[in-house]
Amino acid sequence: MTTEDFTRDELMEVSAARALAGARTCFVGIGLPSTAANLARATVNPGLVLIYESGTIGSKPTRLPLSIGDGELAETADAVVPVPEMFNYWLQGGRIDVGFLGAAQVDRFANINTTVVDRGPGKPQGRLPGAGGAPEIASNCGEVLMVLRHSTRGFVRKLDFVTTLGHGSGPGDRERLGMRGAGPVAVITDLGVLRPDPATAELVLSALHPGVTVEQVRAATGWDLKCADTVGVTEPPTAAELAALRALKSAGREGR
Amino acid sequence: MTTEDFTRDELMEVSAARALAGARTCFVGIGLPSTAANLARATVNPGLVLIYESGTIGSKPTRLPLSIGDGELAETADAVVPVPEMFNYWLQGGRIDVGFLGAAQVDRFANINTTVVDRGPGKPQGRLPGAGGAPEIASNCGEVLMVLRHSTRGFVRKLDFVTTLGHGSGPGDRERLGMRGAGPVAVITDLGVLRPDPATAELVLSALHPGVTVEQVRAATGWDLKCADTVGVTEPPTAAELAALRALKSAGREGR
Amino acid sequence: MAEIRSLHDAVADLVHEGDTLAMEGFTHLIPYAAAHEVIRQGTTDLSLARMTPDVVYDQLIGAGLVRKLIFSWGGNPGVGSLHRFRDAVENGWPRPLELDEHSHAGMANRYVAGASRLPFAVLRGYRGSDLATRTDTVSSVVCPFTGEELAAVAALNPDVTVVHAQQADRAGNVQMWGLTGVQKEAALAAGRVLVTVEEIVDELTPRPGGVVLPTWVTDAVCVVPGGAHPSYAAGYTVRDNAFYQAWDPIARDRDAFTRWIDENVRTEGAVAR
Amino acid sequence: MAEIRSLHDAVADLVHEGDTLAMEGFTHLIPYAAAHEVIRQGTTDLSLARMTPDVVYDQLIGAGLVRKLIFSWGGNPGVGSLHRFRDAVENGWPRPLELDEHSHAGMANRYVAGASRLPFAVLRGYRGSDLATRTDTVSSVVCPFTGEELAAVAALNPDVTVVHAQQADRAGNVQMWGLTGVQKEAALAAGRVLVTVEEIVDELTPRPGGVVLPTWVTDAVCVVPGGAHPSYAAGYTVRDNAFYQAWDPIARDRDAFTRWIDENVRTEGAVAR
Repeated sequence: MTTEDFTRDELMEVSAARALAGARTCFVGIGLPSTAANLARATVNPGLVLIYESGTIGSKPTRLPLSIGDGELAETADAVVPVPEMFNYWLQGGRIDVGFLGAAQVDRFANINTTVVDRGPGKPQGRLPGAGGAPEIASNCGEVLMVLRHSTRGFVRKLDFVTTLGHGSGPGDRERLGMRGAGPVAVITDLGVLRPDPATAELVLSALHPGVTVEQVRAATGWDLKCADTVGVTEPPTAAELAALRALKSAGREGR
Repeated sequence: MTTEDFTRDELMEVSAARALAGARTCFVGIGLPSTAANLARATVNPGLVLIYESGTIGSKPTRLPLSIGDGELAETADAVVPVPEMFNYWLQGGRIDVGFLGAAQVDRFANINTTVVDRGPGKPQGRLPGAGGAPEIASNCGEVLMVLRHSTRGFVRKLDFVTTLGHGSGPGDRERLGMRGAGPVAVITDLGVLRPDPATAELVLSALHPGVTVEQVRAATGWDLKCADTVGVTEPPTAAELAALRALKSAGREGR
Repeated sequence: MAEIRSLHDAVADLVHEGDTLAMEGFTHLIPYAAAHEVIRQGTTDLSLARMTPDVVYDQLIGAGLVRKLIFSWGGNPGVGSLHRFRDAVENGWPRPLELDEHSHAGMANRYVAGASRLPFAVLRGYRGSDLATRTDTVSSVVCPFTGEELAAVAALNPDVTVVHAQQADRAGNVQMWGLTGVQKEAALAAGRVLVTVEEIVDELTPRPGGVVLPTWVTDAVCVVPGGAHPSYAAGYTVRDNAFYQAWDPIARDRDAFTRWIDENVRTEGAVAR
Repeated sequence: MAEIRSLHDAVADLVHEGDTLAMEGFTHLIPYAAAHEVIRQGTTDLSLARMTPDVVYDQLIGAGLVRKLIFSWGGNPGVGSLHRFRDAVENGWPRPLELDEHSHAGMANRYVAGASRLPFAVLRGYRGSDLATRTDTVSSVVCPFTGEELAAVAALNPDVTVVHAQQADRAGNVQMWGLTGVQKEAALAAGRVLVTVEEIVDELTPRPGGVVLPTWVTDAVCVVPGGAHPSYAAGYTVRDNAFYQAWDPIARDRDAFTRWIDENVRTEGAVAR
């Protein structure tokens, strides 16, 4: 295997894992965030404490959990707590450094919709799963990371519903609403990484994955995406990162 | 041992235990209430579920606990829960039939003072232990039993401090304050049993212990104690009751 | 005081038409067998409460028994959509579905208030979210000490709560362990409680993470080994992830769904495995 | 992240003059050794919080280190009064003692609010009691759904919380079991957390009723075998009921008390057993 053999999804997953370097605790959403957080434990951050909303603190699964309540999450945890305690003492208690979320729709201020999407005139709104833990994860963690695939369906000019507040309508909104933490600090996609502009809180292109152009990212974004002063290029995944990611995934498939 | 050989205290303790016949669950204060509740389990109510504020549900101690947090209370319990859960889900949740309380001072409406007592002009108020669980026990259990020795120091015309509301200033006060349950239904002493008059909620003499006169009780009461329409006489302790009580107590002493 | 009885009789006695019914279990210990018994008995017009509706409520919704859903995340965990839930919300099939939609933190605290017999709970939640505009069970309170405004959620007190646990003793005391989610709160918040268990044991041994429901807080205990399938009971069964994945194409199609329910749930003696 | 360090150094670094200090443990696991270290270091002007002050706070109060007591039941459990507490309240000896006095339910909920980082908690409490008239940490709120008025208690967030536990691992993760009272809440509500433990083990084995404090929520772990005496640590020591009874005559007399503290606590190398 050479480091050239990787997919855009793998680039996204590896980039997402790298974003967890240095974090102590991570509240992990299921799906891509869980892949990233588990990969971080296998690579850049072996001591990362994974916290799942099912009540597990310090889970150390050896394969990717399919659901947020897989038995292995509990069996390998430092502690298992009731769900109300998780949300009240641990999340609301301000104990968690990073909240890692997925999303169906994101707008330029990193607000999130996971509730309903408009599907055009005469059609009923499309129903999404709903909020889950996201609104309070976004308002109580030290910072928020997001990971989702890049498309104009996902990166929209205007959300059909605000499930979870990111930066609201710009600087000062979080403070005004009494939300703690820095809010979304990076949105990692299969094309690159968006970060909020420090002055405007608007998501701007901060890094491109190798081989991706600015035009590709702009074409996949529903608003007029701006670039940061300098747009970096993601380091390609290392052989070790790819091996760890693929091992996690194949162990996950075997476990099902 | 004949049934004649018993003390006034033993009469009080046996009477208090009998008052628990038919109850399913009892929130047990330490001291005399704990003696009574444990004796009830050994005699009239073997299935009685003892609940201590330290967090134990269904304790089955073989000796009288000295404190509310003795190890045996936890070791023999059906469940041990955190203290906040005990007060919120179990007590406030309305799960408990009988609250069994002691008291330093009681007034004619079975209000309780365990906070401070006046000791006369020029002297500082005497400090008592304080409320403990009593205010919420009295407002959340199905009914309240009280046990204390009879004296004008304990049964007073006016409380120096209302720690725990019984019947307030008479009928309707509990309802007005949104308190649940029937409140105090009996005060068991070493002289007899007082119960609230159904019409006035004022404690009246409902039963005398064998050999005690109405005048003795009135002399030991700080208000003009009235008698119920019929004043019964407590059945003397049976040999089995006395044996059970004494076994509990001597086991308690040995355990110290 | 819990009676140990058949699932049929317990469901018939305790789950009534029009009830608000909570069947809790956070991925783990989901009471599927009891839900299937509800489908067989056709107990309808239910308001279902559950943080994560999961496939279990997809089945009840598709079976046409549900008037309203009180929830916070309605997906097939790790797989995708709940198609029967979506079809009911989007197209009203087989009947319209009213929603009372929350965040997880809000739902958990609604149960906490219910178990505490308080009318509401307080949290830092719903800030900046449109969720609060769509329900009458979210409001706000002002802290009397600091003046800070906080979210208030209305207590959730189901008419009946159903949970699955690993063990009960002969007196009807129940113990569950592993991920125990909001089951204690959902049970203590309810008017009636039905528990299905993997087995009856002579004595409940205290377990790490064990949650005990004393017999005097529940109404019926039913012995239903495997009663959480395709969810699981730690120490007894493992989660049938393949079933969750196989559910996706079944639930996508109304006919396939109905056929599955007829063959696996409604048919006398059918056991959905 | 907890460092494993000496009790002397941990107390010196984490407990400061003028702090609000909570030393919790409901009869069980009371951190006496840490309290004695506070006495030796003479850290003064403390506001002490504890549901049940117990003999441990009688000692700190009598030693003259306490400005204020936040509590709900101040007795010598099963024995009688706390004479040093009474003497301070009644006679101002060795210094006046300010009181913030609650019911158990109120205190427990103040810690819950503190651990939840909410400014207040709601309960059905204090109704008809004079307690609420004597403190500014009890108020009321109106339910926005039902209009019912309920008690509100202010969050309690100690500057520092000290607890005793049975075990820690080498990374500083802590486990306690048995009666665990409000220790989790008191620890999570605090700005700093010090834990004394009976022993360090290679690995924490999950226990029935076990409460785990991960290393990243505490600041220091100190190995102090028997550090709860005369309270106890289930599985390690038993409650020294005789000590609690023997305390009564010692504490009744100012000189006897001072002598006892000097000989058993203040003297270099003294171990109060």
